[in-house]
Amino acid sequence: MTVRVQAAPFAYGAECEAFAAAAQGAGAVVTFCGLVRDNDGTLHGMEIEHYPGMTERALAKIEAEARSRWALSDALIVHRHGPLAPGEMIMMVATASRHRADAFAAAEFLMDYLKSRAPFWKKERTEEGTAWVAARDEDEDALRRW
Amino acid sequence: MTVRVQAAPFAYGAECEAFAAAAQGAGAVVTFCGLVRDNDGTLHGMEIEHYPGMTERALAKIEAEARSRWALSDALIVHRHGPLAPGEMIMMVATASRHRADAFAAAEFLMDYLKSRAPFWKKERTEEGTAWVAARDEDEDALRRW
Amino acid sequence: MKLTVLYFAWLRERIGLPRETVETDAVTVADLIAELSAREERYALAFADLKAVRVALDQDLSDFDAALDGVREIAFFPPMTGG
Amino acid sequence: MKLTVLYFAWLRERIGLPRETVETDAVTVADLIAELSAREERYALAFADLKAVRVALDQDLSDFDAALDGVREIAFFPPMTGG
Repeated sequence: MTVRVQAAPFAYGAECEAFAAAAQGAGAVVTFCGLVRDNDGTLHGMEIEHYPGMTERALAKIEAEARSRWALSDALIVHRHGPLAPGEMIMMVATASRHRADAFAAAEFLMDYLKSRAPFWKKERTEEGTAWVAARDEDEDALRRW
Repeated sequence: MTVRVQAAPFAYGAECEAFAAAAQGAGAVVTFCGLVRDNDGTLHGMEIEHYPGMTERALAKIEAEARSRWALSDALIVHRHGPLAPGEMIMMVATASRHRADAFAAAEFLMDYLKSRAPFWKKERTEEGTAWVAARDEDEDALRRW
Repeated sequence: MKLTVLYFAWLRERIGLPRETVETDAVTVADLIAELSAREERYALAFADLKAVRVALDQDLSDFDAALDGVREIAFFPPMTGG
Repeated sequence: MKLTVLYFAWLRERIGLPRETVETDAVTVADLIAELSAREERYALAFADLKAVRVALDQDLSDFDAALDGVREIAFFPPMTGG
């Protein structure tokens, strides 16, 4: 069970490989990775602000909640902050479980909570300047299914 | 959009990395990997039989169905056959989409159909001999949600 | 009509061969199963519980009522356990 | 009571600083917001639409009715957009 908040890029492939290798006996591994969309070339870059201290705390709580709801043998959350270029990876989650239904549900739960309950704020930079990304109603609605 | 059926092992990390790198602009990538569970050390190994020709055909159909239902920018299915040791990776799927809900739903759909509609049969080898794995009712039931 | 008949998993083991060519006038899959089952006990045993048998016609999943007209390859196997 | 007050994202930009120490007798989060808003227009502007503001007390999400008793760090920020 690992939570990492970092400015540095992470190696998605190496993370997936190491996570799956450590998950022997689990049967099912789900990994998710979120990338900076370039919005057809209009996005020049992104800056992610966060709340050091609370971020780690919030992610650890979300992860503990996932572990209490599903039989997970392992879980991983990696989230970056600072400047990011289009196409770069923002974050990833990984879950391992005996059965795929649990691994999928837990990964979706982690993502839904991460989106709306972890203190990160995205600011986009385009030709017209910079703008804070607005929270989407769908993301708040997504929490209600859990 | 790729479907591969092979006896050789695949490199999960490298596959995830390449898939995510090619998915720039997608925003969300989901990868799933199924491993041979060792069942607390009682499983000595597994043999996966398949129906060459029909397997590729069935997987391509399942993948095309997923693409028709969700806005996927890419999808990948890799499935092994032949002898496998405990802890080895059996198969993987990957999906890329603009939004995470589509990527997750499509990956789960691919898995559900792969389990019960692609011509693979697992035979387990334990101390007591070999036995064909029975299809699980839950796996058949899982198809009904789509 | 000449048909290539394939068997997989425990159906292959019970019948004792992975494939054979069958000369038949069977109209449906069910007719062919009856014909094979009448031929030898190992077929009758393999097809004893049809709830545990699936069929594909020319590599597409089908059912026991399906007509064999125009079919070249038929396969029998247990419920699939991939993934 | 001495409180460390943190601001993030556009609240930080609108107020013009990331953190400050505030000496206050506010009983609830709402009281503190009223006090800050009365102080200067930049605060009043930042807190004009409270539907767009979230609050955390000692790094746990909370709400405007919550009491400040025993709290050392309070943070104001817009709805989160992680992931």
